[in-house]
Amino acid sequence: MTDTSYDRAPGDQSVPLDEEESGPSSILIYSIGLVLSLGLTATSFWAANTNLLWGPGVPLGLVVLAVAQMGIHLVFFLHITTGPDNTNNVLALAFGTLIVTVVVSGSLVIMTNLNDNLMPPAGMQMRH
Amino acid sequence: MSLTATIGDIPRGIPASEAGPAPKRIVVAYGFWIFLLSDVVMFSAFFSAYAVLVHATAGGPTGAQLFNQVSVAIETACLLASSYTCGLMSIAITRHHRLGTYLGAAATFALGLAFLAIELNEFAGMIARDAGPQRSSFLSAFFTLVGCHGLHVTAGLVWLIVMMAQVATRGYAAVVQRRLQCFSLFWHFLDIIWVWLFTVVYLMGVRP
Amino acid sequence: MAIRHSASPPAAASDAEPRSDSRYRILVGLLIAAATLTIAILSGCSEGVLAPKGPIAGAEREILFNSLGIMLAIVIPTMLATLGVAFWFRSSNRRARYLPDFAYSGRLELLVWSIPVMTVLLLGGVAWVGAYDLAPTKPIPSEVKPVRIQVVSLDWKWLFLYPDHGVASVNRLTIPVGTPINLELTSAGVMNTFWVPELSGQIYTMAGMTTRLYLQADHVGTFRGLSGNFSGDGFSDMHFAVDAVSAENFAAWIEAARQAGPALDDRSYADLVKPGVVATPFGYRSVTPDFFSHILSASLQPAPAQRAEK
Amino acid sequence: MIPLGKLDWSAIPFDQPIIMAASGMMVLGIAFVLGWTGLKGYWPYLWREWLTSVDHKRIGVMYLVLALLMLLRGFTDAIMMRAQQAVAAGAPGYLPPEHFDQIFSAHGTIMIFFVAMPLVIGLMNFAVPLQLGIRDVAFPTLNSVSLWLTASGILLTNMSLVIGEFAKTGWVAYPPLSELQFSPGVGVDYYLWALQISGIGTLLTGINFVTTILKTRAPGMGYTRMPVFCWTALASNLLIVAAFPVLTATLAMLLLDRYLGFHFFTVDSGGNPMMYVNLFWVWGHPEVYILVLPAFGVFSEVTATFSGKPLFGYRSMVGATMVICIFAYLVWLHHFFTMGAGAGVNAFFGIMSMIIAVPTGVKIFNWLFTMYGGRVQFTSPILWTVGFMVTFVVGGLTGVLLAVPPADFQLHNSLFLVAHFHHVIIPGVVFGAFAGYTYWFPKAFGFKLDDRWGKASFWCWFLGFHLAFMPLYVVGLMGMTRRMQHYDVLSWQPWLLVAAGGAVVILAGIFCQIMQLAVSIRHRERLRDLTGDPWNGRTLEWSTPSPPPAWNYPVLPRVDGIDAFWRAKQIARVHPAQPAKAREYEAIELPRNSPTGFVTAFFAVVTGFALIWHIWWMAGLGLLGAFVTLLVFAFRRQEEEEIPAAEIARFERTRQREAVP
Ligand code: HEA
Ligand code: HEA
Ligand code: CUA
Ligand SMILES: [Cu+2]
Repeated sequence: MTDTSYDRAPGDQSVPLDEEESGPSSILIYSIGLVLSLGLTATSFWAANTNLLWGPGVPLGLVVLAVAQMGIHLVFFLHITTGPDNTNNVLALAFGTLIVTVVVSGSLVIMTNLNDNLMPPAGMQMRH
Repeated sequence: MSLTATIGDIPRGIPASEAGPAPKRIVVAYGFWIFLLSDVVMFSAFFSAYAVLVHATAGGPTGAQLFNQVSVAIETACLLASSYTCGLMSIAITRHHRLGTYLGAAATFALGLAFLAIELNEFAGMIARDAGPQRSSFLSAFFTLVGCHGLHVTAGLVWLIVMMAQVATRGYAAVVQRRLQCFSLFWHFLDIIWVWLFTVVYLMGVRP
Repeated sequence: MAIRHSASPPAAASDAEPRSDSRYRILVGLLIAAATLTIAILSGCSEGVLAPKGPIAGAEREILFNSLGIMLAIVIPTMLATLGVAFWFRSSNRRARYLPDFAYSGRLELLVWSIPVMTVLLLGGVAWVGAYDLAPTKPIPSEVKPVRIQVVSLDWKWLFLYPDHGVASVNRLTIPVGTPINLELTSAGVMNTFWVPELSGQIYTMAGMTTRLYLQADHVGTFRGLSGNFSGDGFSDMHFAVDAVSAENFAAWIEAARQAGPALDDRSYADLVKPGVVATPFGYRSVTPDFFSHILSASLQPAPAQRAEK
Repeated sequence: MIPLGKLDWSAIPFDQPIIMAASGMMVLGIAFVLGWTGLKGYWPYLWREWLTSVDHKRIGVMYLVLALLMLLRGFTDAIMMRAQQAVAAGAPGYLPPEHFDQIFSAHGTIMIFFVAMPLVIGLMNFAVPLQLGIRDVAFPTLNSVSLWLTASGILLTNMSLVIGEFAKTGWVAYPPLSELQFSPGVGVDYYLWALQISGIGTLLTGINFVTTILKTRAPGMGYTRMPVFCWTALASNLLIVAAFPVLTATLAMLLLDRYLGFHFFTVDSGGNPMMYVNLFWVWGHPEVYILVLPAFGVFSEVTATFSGKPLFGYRSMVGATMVICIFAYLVWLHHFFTMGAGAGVNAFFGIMSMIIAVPTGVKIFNWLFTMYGGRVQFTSPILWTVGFMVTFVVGGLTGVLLAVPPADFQLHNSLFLVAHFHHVIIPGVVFGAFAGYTYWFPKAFGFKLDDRWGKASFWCWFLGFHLAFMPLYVVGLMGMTRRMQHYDVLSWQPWLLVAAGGAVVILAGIFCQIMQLAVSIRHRERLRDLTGDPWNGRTLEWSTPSPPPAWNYPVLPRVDGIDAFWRAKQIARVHPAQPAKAREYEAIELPRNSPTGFVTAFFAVVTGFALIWHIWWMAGLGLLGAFVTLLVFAFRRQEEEEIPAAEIARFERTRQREAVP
């Protein structure tokens, strides 16, 4: 009975462990990951400091870059794939992402709304 | 009337959900994966607090006045590189290559330590400038969020030492391998958290 | 008939069987009694939420009743069906049909999901419209010019400021009937909620922040106001009286208030802010129009040690 | 002189007779139990077989014992509150505010964290691995750590009775009231550390069970073949994993405020108390479904078993469970409609809350159709279930009323709200736990509980519940808010007297339960169950002997449909006389018992206590101790012990002889 009928463990490298030639190709994967994420990081730092971009769009751009970077880490370092043997791992990840999104965006919406509504009268002219 | 009468060899090709209990290696890694997800949720609460309080500077300094992008860039580079060396360590472990394991661990440890040193230095500098966590809600949230990540890195370093002691005393026993696998998940995960940290705190924070 | 055999009750259960009928009658009786009680309460109550004395509380009660009605239409049949089915299909009733394989029915499935969905659709509509219509910040449409009052919750008493009249009072809120009252609320320390059940729902009071609430009394009378959010040892005594008086009497009250009591300034406020209960309401003869925003600013927050030494 | 931080003799409330009497009783009780077990020479046995046990069944039983003890404590608090409010009309009553405030805070905290949580976690521990057809949870030692960390939280909370004080802030501990500025005493610190420590235990349980259910089911048990109780356990544990970290973070922020002068929720330096309220309910709302979902699972098992029918609409049931699981996370604002959010936000969260009524209603209807066409045996588990169904729908109804924002403006924080949540928690969680307790008791101990006392208890509870809580709706509508130590509206008093009477009737119900246990132990031979299947059960746990051996199953069962055991019984009936073949058993590896959990928890208590009293050196020692314990665990060599095949074969032989009298 081999592993193949089970879901893969999170973090398992994409090449089966017991095959001898796993070394070089794994190193390659990690290296690709490193290069890509260094590139994305550099882009983020550049985008935050440059004047070439339209200012108000930059935060959104930074978030997109962070999402991309997270993807790189998941794929190249944590070896998460969309393969059928990864279903459970991906589902758990999706659940976590959903919860985090709900907590962060929900809190922000609620708190911004409350803060706006409860601003002392002195602050009112500023906004309306 | 016994259920077990029907037991036989599990036929090939049945869906993973019916294959019976997974091997320990998979169970442990999956359990740790769930733990990491819970940790992410905890960080999300700190991120929310930071995002809500980022403008509550109470007349104190703002992020733009405090953050030093160069040192953040160096920190980021350290952490990314340590993720890479941690990956190399994993490869050495799968091949039961002792020297490679130790070298990978040493590099990871050194880079992690460098990261921590820079972070602590930054914290100390801020506190010296009367920009400590008691100064304003913004700074409370900043120190808690970044400090929580720093604590995780510290825990990771201690864990790494313990793991190397285990490799030294017990070699590549199955249980040691499982724990090393969890460690590398943990370390890569810290990197992901850091990505969000430098994006949300440092890069967005320096913008007006 | 293996299946039939398998379902016969185990020995222990059977000795209790004969009595379950009478038990069930007790249960039904109880429920009927509970229902009667509820109706008696709903119709007979002469104070609180169910006896509104103003448009806001009145609308809130209406929404309460409507929602209750919508839900009872489905909940009561559910309860009766539960009791009926459980009773009829008791194992000692040999007249009941045994359907050991009845475990799925697409039609029932659809019904089971759609009944509550329909109810929630209706109720959701009520909630949506109601939330907008009765939003505490929404002014009450009226010919009469609203009276502005500012409310501060302190440990453990209420301070009411009349910025347009230059007076203030503690633990007694006097308002003219038929006039929308425009409240701005804050707290000098911990959170409380401002609540006058006969006039309107609750709203939190929080230090450094201002919440808003509109209410109006349509009848002359004295109503009970209190705090809904626990605020410490003196919480139970944090109630106040709302005097709804005619417009003339209100003007007279303002006049009288201007003659009596001390002035509210930083010094007398510092006295007032000390934790404690105020047994008899009293008034301040004068107060500056911006005193409320003064309280909102951090400078007047209670000093850290104050609670400790009380 | 050893430095002891803020701790000195004034921490013990010698001047308060009621507290001193209560704590004296508690200390005496503990001393008595310890002394008696010591005299009888039970300690080694208890230590070896229970305290260090990593067997999920024993851990489950210990959770239930903890919960039942804390029910008594929580109930004492409840009776005291009911008595106070019954007499305090225009009078100060017998409990001064400082004491009354601690009581409702302790009652809420204990009931939610140390009664309801251990009840459902205990039942899940006992039943889930058996139902999944496996030998233990995914991480048995971790499971023991979880148990003992919960016990640490319980111990700290109860210590506050004797040494110092408990929080006087309500179980939600809203700042700024809970900040140092307004609550300088140690009460809030007891609350915070007790919850932090037990919260970590709960989180570990969540991780453990999610992994167990997703990764270690018996061969053939696909997702659509899991018993519904396992599904609800999965949903509940997913919610734990998703919600408890938020609580940990929130309480950590309050701790930082209190200990290090941070400004998360203070009224000065930009702090924002509303952020606490927001984050607290991000956890708090899912929490109530964490509690009630496993109870729904119990009711599903009980209805199907005692109706002699499969559960109606299995897929609907699973779907409804998962819908509740997700929507539980989208409604939290309904706890603070009155904080001043805009109409759109209020309306959105109100409607989301109502949507939960849909899957809950589906569940109720499915139980109804399960009984339809069945042979319903009125044993006490089904009484608890039917009692739950008719009562819970009303509690749910008042919940939905609260979800209508304009209605909530009038009902928030009134006794109407208090009535609502007791109306869902007691028939839901508490009745569910009692149903599960009666249902699985014979599996755990090999004999059934006396049904007559069980029924008597049910009727007392049912009647007492309505008497105790229906009046609260009335006084709530009359304008009485919660947490009132006294009041001067005399027309409230009759209702509160009725409520106090109801609490006494509940007390009679509790008495019946204690009698039930005592009587059943005395007559255990008559109530003995040798078949392992006293109720003609449907799921795998009934295929094991009662009580099951440490390894649960000599050979893992092979599952080919839902209600696996029921099917097997039917097949066996159609093809009878398949004599049990002499079977080759294989040796089984079981995890060894380990003191790790107990010792870690000991150090957790030391650390928590030290931090509460600002005894920094002791806190350091405690942390060090916990760390060393983990190291010792990490380096131990032998993790498992082997049960030889011969022993298993011997066990199975005796069992078969006994089962066929
Ligand atoms: C799980 C939750 C739970 C449970 C079960 C209960 C049960 C009860 N509660 Fe309470 N209650 C809360 C959760 C709960 N409560 C919370 C969260 C609050 C809010 C706190 C706050 O304000 O901050 C509250 C507040 C609260 C108040 C305060 C109201 C106010 O604010 O003014 C009152 C007043 O009387 C009250 C009464 C009762 C009573 C009479 C019971 C009774 O039903 C008591 C029931 C008794 C038991 C449940 C013990 C039973 C059984 C055994 C011991 C079994 C032994 C048997 C064997 C060995 C088999 N509760
Ligand atoms: C086990 C615990 C539990 C459960 C299951 C629930 C279930 C629900 N609760 Fe409750 N709730 C609490 C425990 C629980 N609650 C506690 C402890 C508090 C107060 C905490 C504190 O402040 O101290 C609280 C407070 C609370 C509030 C806050 C009120 C306030 O503070 O002002 C609200 C508001 O929306 C609410 C709503 C609901 C709703 C909509 C449900 C729904 O899930 C109910 C769904 C069920 C039904 C509706 C019945 C069955 C359905 C049918 C028969 C179908 C048809 C019916 C319809 C379509 C209506 N609850
Ligand atoms: Cu709280 Cu505004
Ligand atoms: Cu809720």
